[in-house]
Amino acid sequence: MIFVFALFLLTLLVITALAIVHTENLFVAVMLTSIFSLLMAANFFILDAADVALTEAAVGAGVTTVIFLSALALTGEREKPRVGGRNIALVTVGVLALLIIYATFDKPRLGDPNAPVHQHVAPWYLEKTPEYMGFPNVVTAVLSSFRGYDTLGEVFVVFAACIGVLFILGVRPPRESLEPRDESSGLRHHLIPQVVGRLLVPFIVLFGLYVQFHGEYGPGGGFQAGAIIATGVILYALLEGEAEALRAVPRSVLLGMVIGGAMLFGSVGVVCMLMGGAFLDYSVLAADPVWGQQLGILIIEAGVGMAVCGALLSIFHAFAARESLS
Amino acid sequence: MKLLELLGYFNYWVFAIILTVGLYAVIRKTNLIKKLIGLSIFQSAVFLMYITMDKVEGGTAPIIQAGVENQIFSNPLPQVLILTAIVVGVSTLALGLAIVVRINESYGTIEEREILDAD
Amino acid sequence: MIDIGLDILSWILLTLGGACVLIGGIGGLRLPNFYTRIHAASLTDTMATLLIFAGMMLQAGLSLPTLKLLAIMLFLLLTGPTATYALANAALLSGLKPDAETVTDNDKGHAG
Amino acid sequence: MYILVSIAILVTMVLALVRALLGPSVYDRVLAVNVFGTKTVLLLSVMAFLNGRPDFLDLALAYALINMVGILAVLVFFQSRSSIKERAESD
Repeated sequence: MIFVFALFLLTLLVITALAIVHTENLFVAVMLTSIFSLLMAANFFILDAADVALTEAAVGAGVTTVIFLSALALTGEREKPRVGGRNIALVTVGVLALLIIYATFDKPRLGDPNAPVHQHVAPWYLEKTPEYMGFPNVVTAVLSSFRGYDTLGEVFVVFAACIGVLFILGVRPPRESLEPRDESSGLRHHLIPQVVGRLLVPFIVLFGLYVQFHGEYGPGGGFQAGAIIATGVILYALLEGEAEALRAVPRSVLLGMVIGGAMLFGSVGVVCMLMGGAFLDYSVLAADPVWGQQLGILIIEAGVGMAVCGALLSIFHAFAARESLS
Repeated sequence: MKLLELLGYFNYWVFAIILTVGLYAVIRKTNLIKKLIGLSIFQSAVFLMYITMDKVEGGTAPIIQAGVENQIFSNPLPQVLILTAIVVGVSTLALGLAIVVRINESYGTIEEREILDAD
Repeated sequence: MIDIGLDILSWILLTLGGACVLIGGIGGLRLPNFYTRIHAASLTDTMATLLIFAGMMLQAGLSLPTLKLLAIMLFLLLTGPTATYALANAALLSGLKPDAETVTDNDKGHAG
Repeated sequence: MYILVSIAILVTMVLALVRALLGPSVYDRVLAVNVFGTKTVLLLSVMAFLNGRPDFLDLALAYALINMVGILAVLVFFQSRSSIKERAESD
């Protein structure tokens, strides 16, 4: 039965994607993108990827929409139609789609237990996680320990992207004549969203912390937690105005979180080397290897959470600051 | 039976269609933000393909339940790759949007044609 | 005996909830203008949330999932009407008149 | 029984999607997104029970908490746009 639901949701996904490309109003496209993200999360959930669905939920529902809307506010939302060239593009894309669909017939069918993906390292991960780590979430184990190098790399990509945004949007705009707009008060005049939103902010942050520290036992981990906490602070910024949010969590703290998180991750690896193990081999961190693994994973997940939260918030503030200038 | 076997490929077809829809937006639309939206659709298609590969029939998410014997778990590895890719995706998207915003400040437009004309 | 009674009760609640969801969806699609649509969508949302979550809580019994369900229900009941209010308010302030037949993207309602 | 509810929710998702595609005003689309978000929360909760793993309710909880942020962001967007307009008109 769930299989039928999946077919249904996937069809909706295709319709939404077509509509996003078809519409000429960018605001509408952004709204449809958030529907697309919701559908994507539901699909991930049906395909047994609870952690991924949680990530999509944490990122897609809040942060993506907010960043897109900030960019739209800074540019414009009408897209100019383009004349000509349509048929060539359609033919190219159509041929490519048919080629890919033809190629998929060589792939193993959905859910085939004998597919090559399931034969290689995955059974080993599933078997060894309880023994080596002593906790049930295999995804977290693979993420932070078995494939820790990957995650370290990804954290540094987030770090680099954040630095890039800060560099690009950090320079003053060319038209200096405009005064900074009087401190935009957010939604201060809307009493009901204000009250309910204020009530929600602590719960969102609390839930983020739960996801952070419960990640070894249920779906969750540093990436999701960072995004959720960032969303909580963004909600605060929307309600009280951006300046107020910066007063609560200043830029320096955010930058410190980005840098500190990435450094924390790296330094755990170095400490592992100093204590006689390999880079990011946490077993040596404590007398009992299982405890060592758990300690290492706890620390690096905290590092990931800090880095992601700091990076997303820095990006948000960079866009928002631009908005109040232009 | 034959039909059901074919439907086992449905996820991949959806992947193909979404991928090419995203690609169409990237190559055909001249608005830079629309291009970025297309790029993120393209990216989502890739996510969908990876997650499709992780599914095992009769399986459940790879979080081992205490006291339940002989459970089948889906593959954790693609999930790890995509989980990080989603967060990286949104930060790189922000980078792209930042560049678009700067282009708009310098050229006063985000239409590819007009930018090329202005140069 | 009590188990069967609870089961039947939760089924009734779930079915009613499903019906509410459906009615809201149809109303959101079929009604003529924005304010009637927001009316249909938000009221049924609240009712459906209550019914469906109550039904699921009866099925789950006293456990951690029930607590989570309760939390989800409370947050939905808080945020749903708030979002609706905020949206309707924004539409009204931007000059979308309640008696207007329809307003398209390019009309005044859009310009805000 | 969960299946019946899921089907109702899925059908409503389609109706909301149709509303999002038809518009006609932007507010209708935002409303559709909101309805879609609520329906996703319901669907995920029901699905967690249908799958027999109610420990995955975290996901629905995340959506229940975060969904409003998107809608409020849209409001701030409208608000800032209209204030820009006012300033442009008063100049």
